[in-house]
Amino acid sequence: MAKNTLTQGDMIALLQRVADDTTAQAERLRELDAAIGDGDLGITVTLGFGAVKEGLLELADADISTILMRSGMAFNRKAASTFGALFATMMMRAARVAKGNEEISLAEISQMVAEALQGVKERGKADVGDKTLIDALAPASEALAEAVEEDMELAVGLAHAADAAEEGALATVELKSKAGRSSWFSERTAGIQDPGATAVAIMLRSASEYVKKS
Amino acid sequence: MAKNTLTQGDMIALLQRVADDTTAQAERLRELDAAIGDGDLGITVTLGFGAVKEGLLELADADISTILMRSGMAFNRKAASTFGALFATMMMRAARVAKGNEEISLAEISQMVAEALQGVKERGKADVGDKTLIDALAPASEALAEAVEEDMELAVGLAHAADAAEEGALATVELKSKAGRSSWFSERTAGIQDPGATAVAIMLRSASEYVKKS
Amino acid sequence: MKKIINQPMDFVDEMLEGILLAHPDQLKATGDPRAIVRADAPVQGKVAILTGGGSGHLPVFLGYVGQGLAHGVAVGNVFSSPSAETMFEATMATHGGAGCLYLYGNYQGDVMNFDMAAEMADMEGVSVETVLAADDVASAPREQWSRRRGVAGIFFAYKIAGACAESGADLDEVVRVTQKVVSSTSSMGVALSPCTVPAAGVPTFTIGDDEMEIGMGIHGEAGVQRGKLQPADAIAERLTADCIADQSLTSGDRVAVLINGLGATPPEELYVLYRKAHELLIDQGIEIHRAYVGEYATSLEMAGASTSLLKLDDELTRWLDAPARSPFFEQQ
Amino acid sequence: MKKIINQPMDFVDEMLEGILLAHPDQLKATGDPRAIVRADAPVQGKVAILTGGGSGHLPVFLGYVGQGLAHGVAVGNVFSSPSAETMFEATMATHGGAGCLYLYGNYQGDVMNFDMAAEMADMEGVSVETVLAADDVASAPREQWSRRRGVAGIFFAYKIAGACAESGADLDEVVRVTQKVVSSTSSMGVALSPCTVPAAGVPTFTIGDDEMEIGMGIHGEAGVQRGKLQPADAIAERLTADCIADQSLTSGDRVAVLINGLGATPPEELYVLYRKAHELLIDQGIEIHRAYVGEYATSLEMAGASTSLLKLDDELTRWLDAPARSPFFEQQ
Ligand SMILES: Nc1ncnc2c1ncn2[C@@H]1O[C@H](COP(=O)(O)OP(=O)(O)O)[C@@H](O)[C@H]1O
Ligand SMILES: Nc1ncnc2c1ncn2[C@@H]1O[C@H](COP(=O)(O)OP(=O)(O)O)[C@@H](O)[C@H]1O
Ligand SMILES: [Mg+2]
Ligand SMILES: [Mg+2]
Ligand SMILES: [Mg+2]
Ligand SMILES: [Mg+2]
Repeated sequence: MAKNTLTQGDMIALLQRVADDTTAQAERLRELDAAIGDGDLGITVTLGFGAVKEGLLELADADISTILMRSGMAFNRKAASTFGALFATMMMRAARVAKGNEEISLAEISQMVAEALQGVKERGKADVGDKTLIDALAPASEALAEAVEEDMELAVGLAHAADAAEEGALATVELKSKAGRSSWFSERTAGIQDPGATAVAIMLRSASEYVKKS
Repeated sequence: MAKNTLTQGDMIALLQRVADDTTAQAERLRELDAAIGDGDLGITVTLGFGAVKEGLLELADADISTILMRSGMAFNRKAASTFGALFATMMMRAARVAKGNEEISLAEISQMVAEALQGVKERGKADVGDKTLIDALAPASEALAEAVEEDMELAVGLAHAADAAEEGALATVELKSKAGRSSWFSERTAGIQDPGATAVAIMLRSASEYVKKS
Repeated sequence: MKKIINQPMDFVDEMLEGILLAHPDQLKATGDPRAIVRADAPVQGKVAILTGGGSGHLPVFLGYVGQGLAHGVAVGNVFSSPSAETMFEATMATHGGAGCLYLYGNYQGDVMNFDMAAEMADMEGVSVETVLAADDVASAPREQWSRRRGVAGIFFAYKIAGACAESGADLDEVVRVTQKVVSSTSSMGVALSPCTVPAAGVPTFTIGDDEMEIGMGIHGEAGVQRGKLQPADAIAERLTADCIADQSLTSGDRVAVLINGLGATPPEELYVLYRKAHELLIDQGIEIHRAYVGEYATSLEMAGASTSLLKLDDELTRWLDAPARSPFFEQQ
Repeated sequence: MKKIINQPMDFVDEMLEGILLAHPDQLKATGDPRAIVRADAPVQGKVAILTGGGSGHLPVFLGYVGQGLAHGVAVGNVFSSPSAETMFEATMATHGGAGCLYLYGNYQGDVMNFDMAAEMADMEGVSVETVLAADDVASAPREQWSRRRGVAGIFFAYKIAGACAESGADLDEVVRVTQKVVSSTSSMGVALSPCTVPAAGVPTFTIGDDEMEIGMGIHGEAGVQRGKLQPADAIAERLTADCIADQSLTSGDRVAVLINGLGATPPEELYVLYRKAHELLIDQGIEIHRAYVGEYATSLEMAGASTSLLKLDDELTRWLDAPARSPFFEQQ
C-alpha cells in the first residue's frame, strides 16, 4: 500500500525519478519548444535535471526544505532560462512551505504547489490562459486543494493533480501565447501544445507514479 | 592589296578591331585564368578594351604615339591588374618608338614590339619559359625581326608574328609557371595554356587580320 | 556552417578563457568563471553597470565591459540566459557602494534570472535598478514597449550609461539618463541566413536562397516580413524609414546612426547600406552627429544587418562623445 | 552567398561613398575617387605611408589609413589591383616633402602598378621607397621571400611603420623599421568556406562540407594541405607551430599575437583559437606582449582564421604600443 506522507529519503528518490522521467521526454519538449519557441527546452531539462541529480548526491543528509531549495538552484545554475528560473522559483517557494517539516503530507504538498504557482505568477507576470506552464500548474493546484478537502490519500490526490495538469497542458493547444518568447508570434502558436505546461504535466505524473509505486 | 604602312586612322581602326576580337574571347581567357590563376582575365580584357574603345573616341585627332600611350593607360585605369599593367607598359614602350611618326612601317612595328617585350621583362622580372605572355611576345618579336630582315610586306610580316605568337602560346601548355599568381602552385599549371600568352596571340592575330583586310 | 570549435559543450568556457588570457589588463573573472568584471572592479563610489545574456552575440554583452562602459557581465550559454547566481556574483564583485544598474536586453529568461539576482543583491544590502534595452521595432509597436526585444541599439545604452556612471553620477541620475537613451533608440534588421548554435548542430531556421526576412530577431525570432532578397538601397530605405517612423523623427532632429553586421555580412556591404541611410536622413533634414558601422551585436555567423537610430539631445550627445575602451570597442 | 548590394559593378564605389560619408572627420577623397587619404593630408615634413590593393579585405587596406597608421590608399576592384594612376594620385595628395613609403602586400598586379606609380612620382620629384608585406608562411619558404604573399600580418607593419612615421623619423629610418617588422612577421591561415566576388557571382573555390584548407590565400589561392575539418585546438596547434618554426622562435623571445577572422567566423571562435595559441606559446617560454583578436584582414564572407606572430624587440615594441586611430582600428 502506498504511503501517506513523504520523508526526506522519499523526496530524494522522488526528485531522482522526476529527473529521469522528464529527461526521457527531452526530445518531445525540444520539438514543442522548437515549434513555438527557440527549441532549447529539451537541453534545458537534460542539463538542469542532470545537475539536480548530481546535487542530490550531496544532499543525503539534508532536510526536505533544503533538498527542494538546492535542487531548484542547481537546475537553474546549469540551465538558466525562463523555465529554469521558474523551476527555481517554484522550488524555492515550495521549500519555504516545507521548512522545518520532517515529513510532508498531501496538505503540505497542496500548499507547496499553491505557493509555487503564486511564485510563478509573480516572477513571470502571466496568468491562466496565457499559454504557459501556469495552465498546467493552476489546475493541478486546484485538484490538490480539492483532494485535501475530500481527505484523499496522498497517491490518489497526486494522481488527480497529474490528471488535471495533463488536461490543462492539452488545453493549451487551443490557446494563443500571451507570455514569453512565443508571444511575439502569438497567432502562429495555436495548434501546438505549450512546452512548459507539458513539462509540468510530465513532472507531476512522474511524482504521482513514484508515490503510487513506493 | 594590303597597305604597307599604318596611318593614325589605321591605328584607331586597328585598336578598335583588336579590342573587339579580344573581348569576343573573354570567356575563354576567363576559363584559362580560372584554371591556373584567379579567373579575372576575362573581365580584365572586357573592361580594359571597353575603356580603350571609349578613349579612342576622343583621340580622333591624336598622333599614333599618343593613341598608343593613352590606350595603354585607359586600359589599366579601368582594369588594373598584372595584365593591365603589362599592357600599359607595352603600349607606353611602343608609343616611345612611334613618337613623331605620321606613319609606321614593318620596321617600326618590329622595333615597337621589341621594346614592348623589353618593358614587360623589366616590369615583371620574368623571361622566356616562365609560362607568361613573354612566351607569345618573344617569338612574335623574333618573327618580326626576321620579316624586316627578309623585307616582307607588312601584312605578311604581321601574319608571321601572329603565327609565332600562337605557336608560343600553344607551347606554354607544357610549361610550369614560374611567375605571377600561378607560380604558387607551379606543378598544377602544366597542361593548361597560359591565359596572358593566349591574349597576346589573339591580339596579334587580330592586328594581322586588320592589316590583311584593309 | 563549419565551426572552429572543440567540444560544443566547452565552447563558451573556452571562449571566455581565451578572452581573459588575451586581455588580462582589462578583464578578470570572479569566483564564478561565467561572471566577468573589469580588471579594476569594484569601482569605489561609482554606480556599477551590470549586464548579461546569452553567448554568441559578441561584442554584446561581454565586449562592452570596459572603461566608460559596463563594469561586469554574466555570460550564459549560446543564446541562453545566464543564471541568477552568476549575475549575483558579478554584482557583488563590481558594486562600489553607489548601487548598481542592471542594463540588458528585454528577453524573459534574462529578466527572470536577473530579477532573482537583484533580489539576492538586495538581501546583501546592494541596491539594484534595472533598465531594459527594447529597441527592436519589429518585435512590437512602441505602445507595447514591454514586449519589445533588445537588439544592437543596446550599444548606445552601454556607451551613454557607462560614460554617465564614469562621471560619478548617482544611481538615480544614471537610471534617468539610461531610460532616456533606451526610449530614444530604434532598430530594425534584416536576416539573410541562419546561424548554428554549436550544441544544437543544426541551423536555427531555414530561409530560401533568394529570400530575406525583415525584422527577424537575433536568435532567429520571426520577423515582420519574409520576401525576395532586395537590393541594398531598398533594404536601407526600409530599415531607415521604420526607425525614423518609430521615433517620429523630423527635420532638425539630431541622431547617431549604427549600421550593425550580424556576423557574416562584410563591412563593405554595411557601408553600402550606410551610404543610402545617410542620404535618406539628410534628405529629411535630420542631422547625423556620429556614425558607427561594423559588428556591434552579432548572431554567430548569421548574414544580415540592422540599422539603429538614437535621437540625441545635448546631454546624450555629451555622453556619447566621451571616450571608452574595452577589448572590443575603443573611442578616443 | 547572399549579398547586401546594388549593382555588382557599383559595389566598390558605393562602399567608398559610404565610408567617406560616415567618417568625414578622418578621411577624404582626392581627384580620383579611388584614392582616399587622411583628412589632414598632406602631413608636412613627415614621411607619408601609402598603401593599396584590391577591395574585399576590410579593414585591409583602407581601414588602416589613420592617425599613427597609413596616410593614403589606392582602392582596387574586389580582389584586383588599383591602377598606377590611382596610386600616383594618392601619393601626390599625401606626400609632405619627406618622401613616401609604399607599404602593401606582395601581389604581382599590385607590385607592377605601384612600381609604375613610383616611377610617375619620381618624375614629379617625390621619392618613393617600397616595402612589401610577405608574411604568409604557406605561400613559399622563408628563403624564397620574394614569392611570399602578404596576408593579415600586414596589420603589424601598418601599426609600427605608422607610429614611426608619425614620430617624424626620416624615410631611411621608416624603411629600416618597416623592413624589420615585415621580416619579423609570420602568418598561417585556414579556410573553411569560399567567398563570392560580387561581379563574378560564383564562389571563388569549392570545398567539401567537412573539409578545411590549411594555408589557403585570402583570394582562395591554393594552400599547403586540404583535409578534414579539425577541432579548434588542432588548428591552433598547426597554425601556431608553423609561425613559430618560420621565425625560429625560442624560449625568452617576445611576440605580439594576431588571431584574425576571415569574415564569417565569429569572434567567439577566434578566442577559442587564441586560448590554445596562448597556451602553446607560454609552454615554449615565449612571452606574449600583446594580443589582437578580431577581423583585421578579411576575404568578404569567407569562413576561416589566421594566426600571425610578430617577433618583438624593444624598438618594435615601442612603436607597436603607440596610439593609433582610424575608422576601423583604435588603440589608446
Ligand atoms: N511569463 C511566464 N510565466 C510562466 N511561464 C512562462 C512564462 N513565459 C514562458 N513560460 C513557460 O516557459 C516555457 C518556455 O521555457 P524556455 O524554453 O526556458 O523559454 P525561453 O527559451 O524562451 O527562455 C513556455 O513553454 C512556457 O510554458
Ligand atoms: N612576371 C610576369 N611577366 C610577364 N607576364 C606575366 C607575369 N606574371 C603574369 N604574367 C601574365 O599575366 C597573366 C595573368 O594576368 P592577370 O589575370 O591580370 O594576373 P593576376 O590576376 O594574377 O593579377 C598570366 O597568364 C601571364 O601571362
Ligand atoms: Mg525555449
Ligand atoms: Mg588573373
Ligand atoms: Mg531559450
Ligand atoms: Mg587578378
